[in-house]
Amino acid sequence: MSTNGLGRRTKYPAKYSAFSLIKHGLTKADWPQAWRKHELKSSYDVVIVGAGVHGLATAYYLATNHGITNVAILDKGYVGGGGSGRNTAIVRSNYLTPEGVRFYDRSVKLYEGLAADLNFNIMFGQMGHLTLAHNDSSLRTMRWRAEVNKLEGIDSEVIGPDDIKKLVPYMDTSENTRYPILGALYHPPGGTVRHDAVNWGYARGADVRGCEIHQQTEVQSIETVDDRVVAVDTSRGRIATSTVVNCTAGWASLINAMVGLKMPLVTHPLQAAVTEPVKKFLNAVVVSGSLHVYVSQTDRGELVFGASTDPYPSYSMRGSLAFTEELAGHVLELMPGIAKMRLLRQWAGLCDMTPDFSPIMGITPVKGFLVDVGWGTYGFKAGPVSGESMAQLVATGITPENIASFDLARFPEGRLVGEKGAAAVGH
Amino acid sequence: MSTAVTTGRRLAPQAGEVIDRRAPLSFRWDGKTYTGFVGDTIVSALVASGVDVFSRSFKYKRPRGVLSATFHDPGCTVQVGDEPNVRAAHRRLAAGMEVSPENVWPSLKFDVGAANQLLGRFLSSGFYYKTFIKPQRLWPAYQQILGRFAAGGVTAADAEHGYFDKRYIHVDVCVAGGGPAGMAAAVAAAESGASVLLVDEEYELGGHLRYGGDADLAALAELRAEVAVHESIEVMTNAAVTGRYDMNWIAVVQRQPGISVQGHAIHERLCKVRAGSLVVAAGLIERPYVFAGNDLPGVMLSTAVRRLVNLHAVRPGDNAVVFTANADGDACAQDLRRIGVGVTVVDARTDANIRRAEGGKRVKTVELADGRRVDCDLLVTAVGWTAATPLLNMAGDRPQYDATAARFFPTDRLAANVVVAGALAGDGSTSELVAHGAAAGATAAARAGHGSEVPAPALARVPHPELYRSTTHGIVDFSEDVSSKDMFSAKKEGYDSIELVKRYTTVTMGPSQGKLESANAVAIMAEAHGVSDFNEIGTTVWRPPYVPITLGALGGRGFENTRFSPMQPWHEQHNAKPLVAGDWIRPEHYGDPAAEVANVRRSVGIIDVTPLGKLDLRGPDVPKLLNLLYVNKWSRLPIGAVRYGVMCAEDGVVMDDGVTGRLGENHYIMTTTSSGAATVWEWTENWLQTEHPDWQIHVTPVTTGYASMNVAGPKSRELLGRVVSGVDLANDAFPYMHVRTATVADIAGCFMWRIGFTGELSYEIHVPAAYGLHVWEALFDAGFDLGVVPFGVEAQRIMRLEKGHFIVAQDTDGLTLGFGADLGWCIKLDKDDFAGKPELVWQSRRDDYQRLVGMQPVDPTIVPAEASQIVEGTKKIVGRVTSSRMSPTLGRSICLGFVEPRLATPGTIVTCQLPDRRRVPLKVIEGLAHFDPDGARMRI
Amino acid sequence: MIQVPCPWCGPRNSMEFRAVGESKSRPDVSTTTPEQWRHYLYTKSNLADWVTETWYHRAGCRRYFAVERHTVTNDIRESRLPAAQLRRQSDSGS
Amino acid sequence: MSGPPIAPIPVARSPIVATPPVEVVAGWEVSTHRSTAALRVSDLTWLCKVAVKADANGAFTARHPTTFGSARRLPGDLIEIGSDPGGWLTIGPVGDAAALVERLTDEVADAGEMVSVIDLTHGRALLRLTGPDSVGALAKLCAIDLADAVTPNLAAFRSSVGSLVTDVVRDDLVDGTLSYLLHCERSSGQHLFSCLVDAGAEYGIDIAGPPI
Repeated sequence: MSTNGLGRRTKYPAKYSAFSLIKHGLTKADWPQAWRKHELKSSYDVVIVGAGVHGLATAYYLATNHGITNVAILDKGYVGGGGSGRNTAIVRSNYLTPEGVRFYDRSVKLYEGLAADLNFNIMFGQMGHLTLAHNDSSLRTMRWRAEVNKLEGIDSEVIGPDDIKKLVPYMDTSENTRYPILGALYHPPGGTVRHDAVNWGYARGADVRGCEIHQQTEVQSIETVDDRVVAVDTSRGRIATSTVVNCTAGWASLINAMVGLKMPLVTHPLQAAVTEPVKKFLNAVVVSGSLHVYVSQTDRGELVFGASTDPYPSYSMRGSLAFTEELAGHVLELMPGIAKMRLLRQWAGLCDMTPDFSPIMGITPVKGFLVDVGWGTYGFKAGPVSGESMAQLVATGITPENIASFDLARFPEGRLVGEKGAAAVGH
Repeated sequence: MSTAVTTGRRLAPQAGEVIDRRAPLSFRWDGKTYTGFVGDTIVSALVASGVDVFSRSFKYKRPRGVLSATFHDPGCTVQVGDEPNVRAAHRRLAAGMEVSPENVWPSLKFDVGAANQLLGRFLSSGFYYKTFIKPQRLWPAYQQILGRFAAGGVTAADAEHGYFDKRYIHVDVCVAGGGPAGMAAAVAAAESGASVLLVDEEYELGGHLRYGGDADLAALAELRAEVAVHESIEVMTNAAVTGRYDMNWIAVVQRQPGISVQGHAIHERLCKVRAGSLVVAAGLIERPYVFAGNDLPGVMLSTAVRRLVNLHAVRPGDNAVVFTANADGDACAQDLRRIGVGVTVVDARTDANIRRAEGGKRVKTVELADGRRVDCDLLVTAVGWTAATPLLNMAGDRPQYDATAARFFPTDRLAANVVVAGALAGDGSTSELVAHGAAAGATAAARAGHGSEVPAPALARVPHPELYRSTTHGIVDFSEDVSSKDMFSAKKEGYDSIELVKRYTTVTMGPSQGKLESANAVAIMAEAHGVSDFNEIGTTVWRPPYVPITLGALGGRGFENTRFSPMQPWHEQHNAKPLVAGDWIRPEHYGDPAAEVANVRRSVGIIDVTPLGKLDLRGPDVPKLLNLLYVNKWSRLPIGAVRYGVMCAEDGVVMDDGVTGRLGENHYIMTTTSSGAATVWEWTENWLQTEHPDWQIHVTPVTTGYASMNVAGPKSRELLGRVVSGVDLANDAFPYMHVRTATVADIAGCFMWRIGFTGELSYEIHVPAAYGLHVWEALFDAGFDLGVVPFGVEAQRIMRLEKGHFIVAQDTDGLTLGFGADLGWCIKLDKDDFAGKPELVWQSRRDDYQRLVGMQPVDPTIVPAEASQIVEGTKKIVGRVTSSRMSPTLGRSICLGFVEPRLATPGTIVTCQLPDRRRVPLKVIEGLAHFDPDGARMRI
Repeated sequence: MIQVPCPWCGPRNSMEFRAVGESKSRPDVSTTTPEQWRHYLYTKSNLADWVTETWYHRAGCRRYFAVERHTVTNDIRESRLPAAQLRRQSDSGS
Repeated sequence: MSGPPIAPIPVARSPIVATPPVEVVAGWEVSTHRSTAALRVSDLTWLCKVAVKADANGAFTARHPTTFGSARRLPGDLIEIGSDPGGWLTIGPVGDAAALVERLTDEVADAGEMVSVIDLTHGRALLRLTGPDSVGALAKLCAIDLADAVTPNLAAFRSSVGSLVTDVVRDDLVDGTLSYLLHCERSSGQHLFSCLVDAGAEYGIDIAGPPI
């Protein structure tokens, strides 16, 4: 199935290119709106809750791959204002289970072609991704991932301290540290994207194809008849629809509750932070599971940090001091030379964690109520493939093979997905 | 104040100046040597020496000079030695400072980047989203180039870490801001009997009074004296409250506190404050005006000029245009006249206005709204204030805009333990601000339990012209090079909410984090939307930290727990290779693990197993507990016997294993894996406290109360016979899987059990820890002639693998249920209840789970890497190797691993893919043990 | 850092504790069905509201106790002994 | 070496490397270094430590009114600490553990109450931090408010010190000098000791052997 067959045929009112930049520069003409505002219609074929990367991508692929455009994407805030605009935008596919690897690899492939697909530069920099191992058991897990990755054709290998030092000269790879670096899982295709660009590009692509993005539109309740979705009540009025897709990440449980569903989801804040910019010195994404930290450097020169989720569930996004303390302490264990760099800003997003560190995707006991939730700390990198797969499910009514193992029924049936081993921080 | 005679740009001595003219300092800037005085900031010293330009702007590389002369001054960020991004308008001069400009590649004067100014119209905000799209393969190259434009200074991989520190502080009242209101609040709180922490960003208390006139200086002296007399006030200057977190958990960063620890000056210190109340007296930040050329060097805020003139005795220019809308602007004009600067006043209150400023490396001409052009080298703007509300924001408030006073004010949404004082609340004379501060201080103290609340006298909201943008477009965010035009076009493109425009243009996202530009950003958005009420636009959420804080200060001294056994000194003397195992440091081996194995199999060896978890269990109900925690049965464990047990979690997944022995009628000792010690203890307490509080059981962790050593090998009995008294070691008297209390090497109160993790006759001795080293050495002395040698964790791993003993979390994973780990023999489903029973019952009825099996490579020389996959066809995974070693005993490679049930039959040949992609056959063996499967050697 | 009011030690920084999770009662293992049991293992209410949780004072008294916390504000309005202990006390009391 | 082995004389050792000069006193290897510094840390691991667990409202509690979170000085140079709900730790002179265990066990033997008495002498590392600047040093490691109003003399608490779970008892010297007893799991003793020395450096901390 082509991800952009219909997409290519769609004309943007103003195609983005160096040429158009210069033209607009000279003529001082205004750029058209990236996406438009609409009155809320009384009914839509599909209502997607959450205008983050998952919701927007689902709409985009509904339009491009299936020609379904009578779609409303509702968000109580603004486009990409939730986890999609708060994550550290790391993209990789070196997971532990074959199903996980195949799924995320499809996402990486989509990301590689996304700038062209969307005519929007998402700045996918594949600088390489390193997951450090500080003890033999995590080194064993890295080896495990590497071997599964290879079988799935993913570029992934365990490397030693010397090679790590070559890739990241700032890394303290000496033996006499409290957390000696024994090796790392090296994943060359891994890297980062500009998260806002992905959100906006999908929004623009969905909008131009007729899907309607409704910001500042909060879902207040969902009407069902005989366990079948019939309508969505919003802060801007009622929408009749037979299909609702829940793409609200940290808030997913609250939307689920509107149709009386409880799932194995716990919402934990996930914090991130950036430093002031300094000249480029870090040309890889570095992750340490044992030290609960991941770091990369943006083109602007800022270091972007993430860590593990907060230790107790919460819907608070206020951020904590303890997070920055642990983060800094652990980053300096890895790169002692940057102690005088300054932390500029911290923030938090909400993650809906599942017991097996895998998403919950697909149908539910309520007909017409589909979920794309349980995205924990790894949702952004899966945005494109999730959108593609959910769109296929909505359009065909058949659960695509690549998300079959992420079904809700796996919990009562005791078929948990084995990503546990690779999870912890791994992002 | 006397009229000053000026010498160059340095003014004659004057009241209120903070420089010490008797203490000149020499330093280097951009490769040349300059001098200044103690008390100078880097910038004031350079301005006094005639320097105008301190950096180039981020995107268009325009020259930047002094704007606010504060910590937040966006154009004055420099490199000092190995420290990047130093705020040169704040950092005080030190002798020999090596200061260099940032963002000026290749140099401050000549700058190719300046070509960007011509391209400016093409580099509109977000231009990078619209280009470099095709061909995709060129993006990495484009990205390289973009990367060159990264702002900021440089770091070095080997940069000296510097000394950083942390401390906890508990106070009744923390006051953020040491201006008149803040000082008054601190004094009032102290007089109510509260303990107080008074924090100010500047090097001295006083806020705007410091660079005011004679009356201000007099008032300041008084306030400082009052603060000084109160011992219960701790004053922190050159410090900032960087964050207010839940429940008044407050972060304060102290910069260069002037404390030296063993010769290391503390660079920064993070103070973690738990305060009863927080008084926010952060005051006002002067706002730049948006117009063409507003970022030219020589365009300054009135407060910047007053700081330079009155604090540092520096003459900022010779001919000034002062665009003023308030008293502070007027006072600035006064100051300039006093030092002999020619001043043209443009008074906004008479609807006069400025249109644009022109010039190259410095402002030359100002074009007024009425078309007049005035030449000058200094353009001063005094157009109003941004309320410093970040801390209020962090305390839950969303300040509201008041068009009359032309600034934002706090609302009543504020948390009760946060009180606003001074100019944030309104306008007033010094005495009015002091009165307001005092009331706030008393109220804060009352809410922290001292004295009673005092209603704050209302402060006026003095009408102020709403001045944000002139008729021309100019820079809104100086550190990000974002213009008002950029924001207009962003809005037109649909990035129309303040959050979206912030993300799209990056306005307010730079190093000054909106301190100077946020109000203007909101105003520009309101203008773009054509709304008059800024509150419809809202503001972006201020996030911590209020000012940037070093990673070093956040990281602190890095106290990481490390645990050692009593025998550690001996291990070090004997060249043990340290193995980091969680918190523990253990001997991995003493040089040759294979030889250590051979020696144990041949004669006798000793391993330090102190990290093994040990729980002392007492009480009549202990058997109930054991039956609940373990999958096997414990009801009839005789005194003197030990038994191996496995624990599963409630989901049936293997959690931990170990042996438990019964020492007396109601006395048991449970051992756990070393990594599982804490988990099992908490797990046990959980059951007892939340499910069975009625059970009579006392649990005491005694893990390191005992030094534990395993004496293993055919000669272990003979060795122990020489040092153990009070126990008959004969096989029938002290059989396998039994426990005895004994005196070992004259140490009473030891207990020893006979178990066989290594597969040999072996005794695990647990010795009162303080005597661990003594007993350990005694054993080696006593066994010298028997050839006793120590063995490490690696040798133990090899021997347990030879015996097929699995290791939890290595040979099992997060989804391995009991039966999958070949534990059918000990899982007793006929017990009424035990942790994880339901899942195990259901698993026992299935046959679809992978099995743990012993495997041997057909080629005995190949040792598959652990985690190598068992495969079928091109990529089907049907199992994996979990443990793998070369067996010195068998002279061949041996493995444990998981395979699909259909492959678990002994004799099956499976295919293993090695890391180098070679595929080799492995043979599934009978059972898990490769060596002495029926365990004869352990029972001799 | 929020402070958790330990019934034994008084208010302490949350770092000293382990948040065990939503308080749940364990099904009778002799009669439970896979659905019931796995509901007990995995399913959460995950409310944005006041919730009753179990916390463990790992770095203090080593006691498990119940906490009523609001998951949006993180305010805590009550902490008390675990239900089982309270039952036992009231039993012995009566 | 061959023939009959010569068993060395038993020596008890603390987990903390003793600062020279070192002597064996009462069977323990201890530092005899003396210090007059204003801030001092001493290794008192050799003192005996006996833990008791009993019903919070039983006979033992009645005889030992030391409440959780506080400590009492008792005759015979004993400090009884209310270390846990229903738990006590008594610190006494070096070598007295066996006698103390026996005494505490016998006390309520006939009360029919379940009481566990365990000698933890070997399970805990014990330090004493003494001097007016103890608060300043501890405040770098521990988040508990050390003000007199909150933690007066003979207050006891367990919290995190240098990211290690540690029992702290404020036990001022007879002359009123501020002083704290700190004890933790023996295996982390060296870590706790290093933390205190690092935190005390700003105040010129010195190491002193135990009073002999």
